[in-house]
Amino acid sequence: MKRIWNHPAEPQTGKRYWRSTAELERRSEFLDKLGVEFPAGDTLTDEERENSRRDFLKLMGASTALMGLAACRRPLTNILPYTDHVEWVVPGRPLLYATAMPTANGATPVVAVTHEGRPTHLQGNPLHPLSGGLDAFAQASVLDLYDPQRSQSPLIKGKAASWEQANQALAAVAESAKKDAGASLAIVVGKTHSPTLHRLLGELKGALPQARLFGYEAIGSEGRDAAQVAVYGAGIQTFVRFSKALRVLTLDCDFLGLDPVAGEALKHFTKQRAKNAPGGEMNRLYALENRYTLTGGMADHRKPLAASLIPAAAAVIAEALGDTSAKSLADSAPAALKEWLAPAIRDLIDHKGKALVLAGSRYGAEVHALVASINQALGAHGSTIELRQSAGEAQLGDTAALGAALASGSVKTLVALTPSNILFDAPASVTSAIEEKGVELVHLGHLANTSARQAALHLPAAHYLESWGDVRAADGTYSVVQPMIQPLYDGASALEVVLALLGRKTLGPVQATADAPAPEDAAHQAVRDTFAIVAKRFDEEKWNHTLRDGFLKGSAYPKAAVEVNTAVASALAGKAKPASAPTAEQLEVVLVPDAGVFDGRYIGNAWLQEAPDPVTKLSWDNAAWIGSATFRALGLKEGQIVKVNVNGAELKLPAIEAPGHVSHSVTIPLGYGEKGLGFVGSDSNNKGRGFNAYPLRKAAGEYILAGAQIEVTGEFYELAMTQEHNSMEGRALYREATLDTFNKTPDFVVKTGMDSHIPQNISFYKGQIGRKSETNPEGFDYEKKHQWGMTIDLSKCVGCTACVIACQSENNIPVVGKDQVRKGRLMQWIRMDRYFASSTWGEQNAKRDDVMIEPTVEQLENAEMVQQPVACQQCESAPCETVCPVNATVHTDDGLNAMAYNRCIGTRYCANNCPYTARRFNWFDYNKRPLDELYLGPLSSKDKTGVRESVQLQKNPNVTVRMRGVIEKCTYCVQRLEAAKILQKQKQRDSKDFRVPTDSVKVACQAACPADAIVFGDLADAKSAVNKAKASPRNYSLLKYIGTQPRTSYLARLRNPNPAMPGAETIAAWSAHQI
Amino acid sequence: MSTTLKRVHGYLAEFDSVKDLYHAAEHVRDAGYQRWDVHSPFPIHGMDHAMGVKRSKLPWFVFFGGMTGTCVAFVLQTLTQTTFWSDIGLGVLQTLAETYPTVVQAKPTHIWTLPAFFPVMFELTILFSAFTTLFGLLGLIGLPRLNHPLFVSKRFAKFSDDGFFVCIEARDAKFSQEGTRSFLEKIGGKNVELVEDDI
Amino acid sequence: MSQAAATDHPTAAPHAGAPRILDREPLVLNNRSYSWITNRICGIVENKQPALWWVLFVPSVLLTGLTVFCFAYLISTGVGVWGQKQPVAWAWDITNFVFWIGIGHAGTLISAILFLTRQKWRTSVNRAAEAMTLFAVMCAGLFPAFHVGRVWMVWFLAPIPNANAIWQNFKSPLLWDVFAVSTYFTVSVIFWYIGLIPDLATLRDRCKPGLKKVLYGMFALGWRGANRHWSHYETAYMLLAALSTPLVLSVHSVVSFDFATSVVPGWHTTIFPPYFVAGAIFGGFAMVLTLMIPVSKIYGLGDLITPKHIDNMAKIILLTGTIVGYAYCMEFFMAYYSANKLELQTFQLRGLYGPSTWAYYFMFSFNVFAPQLFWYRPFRHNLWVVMFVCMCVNAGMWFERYVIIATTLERHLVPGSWRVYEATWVDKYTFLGTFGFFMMLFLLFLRFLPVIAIGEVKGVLPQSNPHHEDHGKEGVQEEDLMGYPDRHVPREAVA
Amino acid sequence: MGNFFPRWTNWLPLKLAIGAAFIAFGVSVGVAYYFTPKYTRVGYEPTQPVPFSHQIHAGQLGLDCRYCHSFVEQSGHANVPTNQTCFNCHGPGKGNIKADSPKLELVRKAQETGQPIPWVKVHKAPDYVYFNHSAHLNRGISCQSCHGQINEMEVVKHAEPHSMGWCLDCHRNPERNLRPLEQVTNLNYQPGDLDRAAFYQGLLSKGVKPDEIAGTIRADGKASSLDDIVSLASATYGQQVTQLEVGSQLKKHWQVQPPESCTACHR
Repeated sequence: MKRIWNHPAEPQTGKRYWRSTAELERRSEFLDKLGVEFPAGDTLTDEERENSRRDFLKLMGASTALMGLAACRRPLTNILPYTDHVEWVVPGRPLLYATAMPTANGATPVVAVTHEGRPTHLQGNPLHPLSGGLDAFAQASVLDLYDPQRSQSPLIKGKAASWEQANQALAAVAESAKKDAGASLAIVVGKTHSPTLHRLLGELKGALPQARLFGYEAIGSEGRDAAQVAVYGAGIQTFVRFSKALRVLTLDCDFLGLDPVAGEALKHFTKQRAKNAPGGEMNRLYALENRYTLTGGMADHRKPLAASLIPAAAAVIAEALGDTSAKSLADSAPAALKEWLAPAIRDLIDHKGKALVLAGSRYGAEVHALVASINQALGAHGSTIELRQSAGEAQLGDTAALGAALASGSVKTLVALTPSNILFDAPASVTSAIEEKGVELVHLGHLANTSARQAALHLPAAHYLESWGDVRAADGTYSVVQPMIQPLYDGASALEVVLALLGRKTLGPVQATADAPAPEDAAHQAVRDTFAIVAKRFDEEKWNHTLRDGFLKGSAYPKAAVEVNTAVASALAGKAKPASAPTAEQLEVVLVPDAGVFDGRYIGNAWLQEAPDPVTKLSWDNAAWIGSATFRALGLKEGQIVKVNVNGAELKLPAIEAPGHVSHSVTIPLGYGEKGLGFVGSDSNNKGRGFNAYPLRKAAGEYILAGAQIEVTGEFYELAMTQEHNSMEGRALYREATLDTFNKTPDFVVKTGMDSHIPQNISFYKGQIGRKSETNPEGFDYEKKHQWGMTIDLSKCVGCTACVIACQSENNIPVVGKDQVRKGRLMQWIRMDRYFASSTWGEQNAKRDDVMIEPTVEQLENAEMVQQPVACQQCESAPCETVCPVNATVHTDDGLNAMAYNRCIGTRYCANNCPYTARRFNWFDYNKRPLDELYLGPLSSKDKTGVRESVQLQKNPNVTVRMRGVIEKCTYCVQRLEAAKILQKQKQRDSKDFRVPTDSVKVACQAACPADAIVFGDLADAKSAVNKAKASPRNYSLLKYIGTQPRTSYLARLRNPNPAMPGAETIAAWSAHQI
Repeated sequence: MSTTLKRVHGYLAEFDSVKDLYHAAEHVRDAGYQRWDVHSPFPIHGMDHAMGVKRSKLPWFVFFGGMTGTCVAFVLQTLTQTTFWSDIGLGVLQTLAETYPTVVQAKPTHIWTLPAFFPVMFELTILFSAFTTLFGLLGLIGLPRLNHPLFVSKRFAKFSDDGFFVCIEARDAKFSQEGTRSFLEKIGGKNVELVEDDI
Repeated sequence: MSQAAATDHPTAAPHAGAPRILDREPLVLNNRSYSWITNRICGIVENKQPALWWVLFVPSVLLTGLTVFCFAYLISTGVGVWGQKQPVAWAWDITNFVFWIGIGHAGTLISAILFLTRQKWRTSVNRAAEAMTLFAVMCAGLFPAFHVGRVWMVWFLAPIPNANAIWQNFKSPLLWDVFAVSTYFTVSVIFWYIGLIPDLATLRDRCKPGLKKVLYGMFALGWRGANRHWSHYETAYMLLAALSTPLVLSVHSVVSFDFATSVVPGWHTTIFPPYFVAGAIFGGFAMVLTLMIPVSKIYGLGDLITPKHIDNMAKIILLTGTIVGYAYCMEFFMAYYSANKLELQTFQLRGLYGPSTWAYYFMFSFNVFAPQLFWYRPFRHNLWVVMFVCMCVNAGMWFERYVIIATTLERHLVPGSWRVYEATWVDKYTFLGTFGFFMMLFLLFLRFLPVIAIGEVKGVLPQSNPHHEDHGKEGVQEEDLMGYPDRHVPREAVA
Repeated sequence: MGNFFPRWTNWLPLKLAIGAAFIAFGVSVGVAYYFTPKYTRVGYEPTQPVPFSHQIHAGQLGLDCRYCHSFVEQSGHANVPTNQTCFNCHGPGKGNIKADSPKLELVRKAQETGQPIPWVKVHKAPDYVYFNHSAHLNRGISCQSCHGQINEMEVVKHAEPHSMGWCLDCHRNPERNLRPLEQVTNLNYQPGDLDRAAFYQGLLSKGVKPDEIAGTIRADGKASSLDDIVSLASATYGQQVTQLEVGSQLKKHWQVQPPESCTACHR
């Protein structure tokens, strides 16, 4: 049966037998242009190069869309090979590059996974000295690259302009600056650790000696920075060694969450909290904070304390250690606080040299001075805190100086290279000065936000994955930031703008003439020049190694032999005024960064917006967190709008009840409320998402605002919470015990709940459970197959949601939008369950059969917060499987609960029958329809946000993008497992050695976890880490009595309370009483 | 009209009541007629006895129909969901049907997973039985037959309302044009009528 | 139009005289003749429909259109237009399915079980009840068919040989459901149709030549009431009754397996199959009464649908309602007695503390308390009270399924996933529309087919027994008079 | 009034039933034949934009498949060669073979403009199927097993159905297609051409015990040397090496256990 299909060659008129009209279009537009993006650039003419980049997104989108157009029996599909081969690229295999994400705290080392030139996923760089997973922001940053709302062309006074015009405008700025040696020019950068940027700023300063340089971050650490310079000296960097700290006390420093400290990776902290045999040391964490933070959740002892009293707490500790410089402050501390602190201080003193006190970066210099003095007294310097000397950093003025400079009127042009949205988030002193004095703002940014729209010149910023740069890590280790892809929208990096001001670069698309090749990239050259300085001389091999490894070996800052200047510290501390606790009339407002958008810079990132706040479980919005006592005293309901009056400013925003929050205190996350940023950033019709709390502060560094009044309105606001129920209702899902209990009864975990008295399951047959043996012939074959398994160590898990986002990135999980989150249709495969528990609940439940006991306000304020990530548990005896009528979910011989999307018809029965509620259903075509028009179905507009093609570029080609109507769930990243097995087959060839090397395959959540809480591997491999973890006495299965035999198990949390502390006996007591 | 050839179907006699019909039937039975029947708007209890009609064979058909259903369900399920046929050496069936036994909720693929198949076996048994009943009934009573000589008789239409009839067919060995008529009249039949049909 | 008031039912006493066994209450009042029955029942089909028929029919068609629209919206846009969420992946859809399928049990039950147990009073209600069954099953079938995410892929449920070498999972209760419901529908259609054949012949014989006669004639298959046919016919009918009885019990048992075989506390209960079957009978009978009382009044069928019928059915409702109430209490007791606190929590959340306790209270009062009125005989004979209780039961049974399905899922095993279900307008209108669909079909049935089994009703008239004049003869027992050929041996003859 | 229905209606139901049965049967057979990959895919032979002949290159000239499909052993995709690969022979300054042939017009144009040649895809797996070439090629499955006699095709055509059932068939019985690794790209391979002694020597040199090999040939087979094995195999399989012989040895000694679960291909 020979049938020759003659797909005719183009151009062709008349009827084409196998084609639809869409494909006709595809040939003329798509095929002509798509191909040129892939081949290496040097075969292209410049015009083509320009066109190709412009149309890249559009065309890629078209390609994906057309793949679905299988109207005919045999639709024409083309294979478009590279014309010239591209170095390293093997079509179909991901290519990994080491690079680094620059942050205010230094480099986050990452490995970018690229598929045919598209970065799709980020992982931590395991080679880097500070390696250890990624935080949620870094994990999600890859989506920013493809953000459809990214600023895509320069704006001149809010109007789109060409790059030529932008270059001219910039040249004019440089020109006029030259005339007065830069006196009219001010440059403001973010907190940066890029040696090249510092070097170039230095050069600029050399060229324009009058030019002024400032540093500005919307949420900065002015107090800490000032104190450090004063106490330690300029250029001295602290580096915290968690691995050496046995006693840690934090004064509202969320070092496990949103307030990272320069130091070792978190895993060095969490590592000391996981004990798998009785005995041995365990670190102990004391936390004082006004609201729950992830750090507070991990603490062994936590006291809710108004932020206004944190300085007093610091003073009390300092006083106990002999520093009486802030005596009046210490005296103002309430008695209860002193009582609570006394045993803790004793404990710290007992562990001199192994103790560490941290203070939140947003507290004033006096607090940090006190803490430096405390740490000095505790012998922390040199042991738990290393001091290192950095060099070559440009001197930057602070925000106050910036305000003053602007107000003086001498600045005519302000070049804003900071990642902050300066006209939106800066204090009024800065913004009004810019407006009043008519300062020309040159703005570089990712988003067309307020600053961009109002700037005289806005330049789209290049993402760090598409530009050259460099950055030092917290310990000074030097990394080169290398581009993975050409800038999608021709954006420029901060480096490039400075280079342009220096006249060394033209921004925008590469300008090359037909006869001359493209000029060497100036940014690339600048980084190489810096490298030559950092590495002492330029060595091509060393450079290549740096690019390959992601960092330059031995480039850390040298240790500094610094004497702590206690006199300055005392002087600073002495300035502190006595603290007063907030009252019902005089509340305090605490401004904090948001776990989703940080200071607002991630407002366009849908993953981060949708990932719930780890504490409040609020997504897509911010709200005022109010402690239970105050909340109830005010008679508030969830989502009720309150009017907060402070500092003469007023803000209306919804309130939510926050257990563990101190009374008379309101916490408001910053960063929300920006308008005009499209659906993700500003909701439908750009009406703004969340509420902007920046206007509440009058000066930079003002984060704790005393004397606030709160007024309850009758209005309500719809909030999207991903979790509605805070109590575990006594169900033994999460288990914990004190170290003491563990030492006495290491198997406490199996004595919790019903685990110890599960009736034997007498079945007609044994079934495919456990290891195959003579007595269990139906079991899993451990000899000839891999047997995958996972443990999650709750002692280590912080609850940061990095795993949630890593999973979303790896597995093409769609974003569903606020409305759908409200309706309970979150798609994230990992659900971070956050519960509040208190010992009294447990006891009450144990005594009564009644379960629904409303906790009292006091219980709520002192509740423990626990975090438990739950995804598909990969049950060996999975209830979801048996109920699927079409065999869409069955068990594999390597122990996976497989899910075949293309077989699923969507009865959702499996979702009902999953004891862990781990299955997600595609209620709508989330991947296809605009999220704000889901209910319009096929009538929705095709060109709206949410369907943007650019987002499709992020998709992992090895995972099916699910359509509506099918169930999906965690698969243990089966694509990685299969890839590892196939890789092994490539090595195995004609041998028997099928087993992948021990622990060589990592699943996305495991790779992301900064706390090393997730261990995954082959149970059939005796040497695997997961086998060791499962051997821990703390190992338990969720809902074991149901008999599902999960492959994922949890390691119970250990806590290390100080018996001398008040309330120590209640710590973790609730867990033992569970049912 | 009159030139058309007619075929005699038989004599149709009407009776007033169930009781009359019942006794008439007993008489016809006793007279030894074989090809005859009574027609009534509803089934009359005891009429089978009065007519000497044997019990219907339908239950036997239905039994075998039902068993077929059971077996179809058994084979369908064991073939596609278990290795039973391979285990008893008939793997070729499994190969032919390209079946794909899968493990769900640790349930084995051998024959002892059978209890899970009972519901479908039960349902198919009933389904096949019901179809056998329907088609068996139609087969046994020779319906559908929309055209029948009896429908020629105008009076006969009353059978579905309140008419009770006895019809002795001409095909009966004992049938005679005069004898049968008088016999019917003798046992109480009214309006005895010769039913004829066009050929 | 009313032919018989509730209290006016003179006892037929054809034979006065010597003391003898008590007469049974007649099943047809006022000594009606065969042709009166024929005329009365066929008249409904043959005469013009009363205005009320149109008043009901037009809105029914409109409501059907509403359901069609809602399903079209659902299929084109996604299941998300309904209110389901994690963890409540089933809510109104499956609630409506179980509700309708439960109603769909009464017809076959009346036809089959009452037939097997020789309850002759079934004859005047079985036809309508069977029709109601079919229409209810059709309404029920809509929900599982359309609730799936990819309707265009539902053929995956059919065991068809395919190039992918993949088959169904016969261990899934949902697949059992597919087989059970489709078998039930098919068998019910066969049962109903076989019962209709003689009556279609009656209509055929009364029709003037024309399209109607062609159609009735075709479907009557040429039935000519021959006893040799009746003989097989009755065997077939008996067989179908015998097949339908376990079937009807199995269908709701299988539906209950959807829940009972799961691991969800509140679903995983061994009491479910009998509990569901009793509930189905309960709800089904209520729906039969809800339909038959107005039909009887409107079409003047009071002599055929007598207070005795209504009384009998009310008693069954009382009985099954009490069984259902027992099941509700037993669930709580077992949850307590199991000493499994999780199980206990589930029921506490369902009935005492949870977010949807209102549904539980509706369910309990409608299903358990309302039928208790039927203990009092005058209430069973007051049609307003009967209608009121039946309405309560109809609603109560819907709430029962809602409680079992939605409120249980709202409080699943992991509290971190707890959420409360909220129905959307699409949920509500889809369900409302199915009532229109159901009513439309039922009204069309009234319009075109005999609402009461003509032949069967005639069969239970006293004069239909060839020995009915033997009444009062000494030694002749009532059973003998009921007449079964094998047992037809008059005592006197034996003596 | 006579019969309302004419007499011919008596036979109508039966005729309709028989007719319906025939139609149902016909439709089933038709669907089974015309709507399955055995028909819809096999034989698909689109005209390519460049009349590249596998018959000339892979057949006559004997180019190894991997010369052009260079990453097929490392990647899931069997890459279509870049234009540079074509120009290795046809390009100026290299082979310059048929430099002016009009058939190569598009190739030259592509090299000039950088626009790729839009080859028409012949073997297309649905996008939810993740087939991996390297996993098969490295483990003794030949190109020919799935793509047929490419070396004899002037224009590439679809030779096998590539349906899921077809895939599973081989995954259950891999011995029907396994061959020594060096024969994987030999499209003219016949098991009979193998030298039996060399084949078993190859296994022995990988450290496989003679007894194991003999045990695979026959359940009760014993052997202590290559000669024993060869004579045992000759006695069991005949003079010529057979596919079953090769396949079952390789399956056993390479531990070939093709996955049969969903996740092997669907993720």
